[in-house]
Amino acid sequence: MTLAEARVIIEGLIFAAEKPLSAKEIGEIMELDPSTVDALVEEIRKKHADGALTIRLVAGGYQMVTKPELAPWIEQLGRPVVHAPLSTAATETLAIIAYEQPITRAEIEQIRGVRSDSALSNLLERGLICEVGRKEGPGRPILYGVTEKFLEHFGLAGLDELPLKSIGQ
Amino acid sequence: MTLAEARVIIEGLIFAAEKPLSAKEIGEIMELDPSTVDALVEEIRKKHADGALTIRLVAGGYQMVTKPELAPWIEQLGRPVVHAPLSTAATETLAIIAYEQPITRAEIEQIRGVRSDSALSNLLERGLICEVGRKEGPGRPILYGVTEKFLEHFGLAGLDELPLKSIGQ
Amino acid sequence: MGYVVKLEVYQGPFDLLLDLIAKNEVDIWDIPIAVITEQYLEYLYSLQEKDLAIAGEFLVMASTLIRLKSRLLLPQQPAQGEEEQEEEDPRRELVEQLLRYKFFKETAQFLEECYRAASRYYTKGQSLEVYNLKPIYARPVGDLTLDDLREVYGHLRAEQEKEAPVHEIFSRMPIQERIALVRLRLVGTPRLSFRALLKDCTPSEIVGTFLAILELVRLGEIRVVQSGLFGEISIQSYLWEVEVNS
Repeated sequence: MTLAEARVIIEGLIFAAEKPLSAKEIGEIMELDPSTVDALVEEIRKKHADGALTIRLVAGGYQMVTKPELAPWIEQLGRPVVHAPLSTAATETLAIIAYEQPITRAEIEQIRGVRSDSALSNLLERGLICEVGRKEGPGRPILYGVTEKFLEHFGLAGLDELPLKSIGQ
Repeated sequence: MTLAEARVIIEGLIFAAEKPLSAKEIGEIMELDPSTVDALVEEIRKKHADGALTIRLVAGGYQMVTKPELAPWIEQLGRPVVHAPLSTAATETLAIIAYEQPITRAEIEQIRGVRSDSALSNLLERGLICEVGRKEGPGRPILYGVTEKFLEHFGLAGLDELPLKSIGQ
Repeated sequence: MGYVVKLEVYQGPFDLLLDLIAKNEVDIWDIPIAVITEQYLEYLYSLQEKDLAIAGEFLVMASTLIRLKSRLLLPQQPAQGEEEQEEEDPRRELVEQLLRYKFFKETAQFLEECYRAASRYYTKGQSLEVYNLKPIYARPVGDLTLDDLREVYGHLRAEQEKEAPVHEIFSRMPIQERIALVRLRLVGTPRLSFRALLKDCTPSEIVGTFLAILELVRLGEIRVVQSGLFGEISIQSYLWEVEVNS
């Protein structure tokens, strides 16, 4: 396989995948080094410079998407909104879970100062958070964590793209 | 809108549409003549000549797909590589079959003291065991044995290379 | 001349307090509790006037603020002669909670911006239908080694030598739990039909329930009555009779 052939295969894989594909996953399929995959993805991006598509890194994987400037046109297709916007309550709850996970409902409510059960069940239903275990102690409350879908929803490559938490700011 | 801009928009629309888009539908969104759309789609195809994607006409509409020669690679995506470790139940069952084969489900359950059907079907699915015959007697139950894949994984030339049973160690 | 009270939607008492602090342009580490408390209560009254329900959390905060205010009004007794002790600022805990919340509130705003940017990227609209094959297992046994297999097998055989195999039929629902369930169902009921007890049960739960009933009979908690051959089996609680008669 030449590098040019590898580039074409990677483009096809990223296009066809139903979820963001990590360099490692692509590397395993193609028996390539993840860093080679990264370099080839960069080349594919360049080849699409004057086209409609690009590849973004989201939830730790590559995903083929239309360029943002085409959004007004794509909207005309009337696609149902896959990721409807979240309520402020739900977004706040997510922000807390993203930083403090694994975390219980009671701990979230302690931080927000208000009950958060409906925000939580909304987030669970949308697959943005999941149960990650039980906390030791009375009642063994459920612990929550964020999912890859969370990253995808906000177009984040990983949790390290979140703002730094400066303690006692 | 220049022709180059129109070409990019058409590419984005075809990529993002939930169904094949006809030249007429594209023309309506963009206020273009369907024949202009057809010509521009042809240009997009050419731009993708050395890439993974192409546009095909299906059910009267344009659809973006990977080129057919990539099919063997794309198929790998539908087969997620699973490194799932075996459950304790499956490990126990596998150990019994390796040493006692050919053996029936009832005999395995006798040794383990618990039902083992889901462990068995898991091992069958992973290709680690297979049916090797039927036991004479009531109900003619299926006999199970380990497969070549099993030997291959453990680097065994044959079953006689299995470590000696040291019972009650 | 009327004026419009702008009713803002606050996520909670912390949110409201932060807004009041921002509007008053005061230092968060030196909150004028009297002023802020007054404005906080005013806001709650304005909600009341509009017949809007006030969430309990807002009321709890109101009482916290009032308590803080009165503590601050009490004259501090300076420790005489001794080296000046740093008095704990009673506002400190509240400020820390507010700052903690503020960080996440701002992160939520950051996330909303991320969402706005991300939602302008569209993924492909159609999934290619053909790739729905079964998973393959690149390493079908995970990290299992040959020695593991031998060990597992050795243990199993050793176990078997020790005792005759016992079938664990009720791994999902131990009989103790079944007993508890039957007891629960009998609370405040003179009798219960066996059939009702088995409704929606899996086969192993049915067996478990049956064993639970036998156990309860043995314990003298219930008696079981059947009107005739194949008739409805009725489970009657002695405990209930005791309750009623006492």
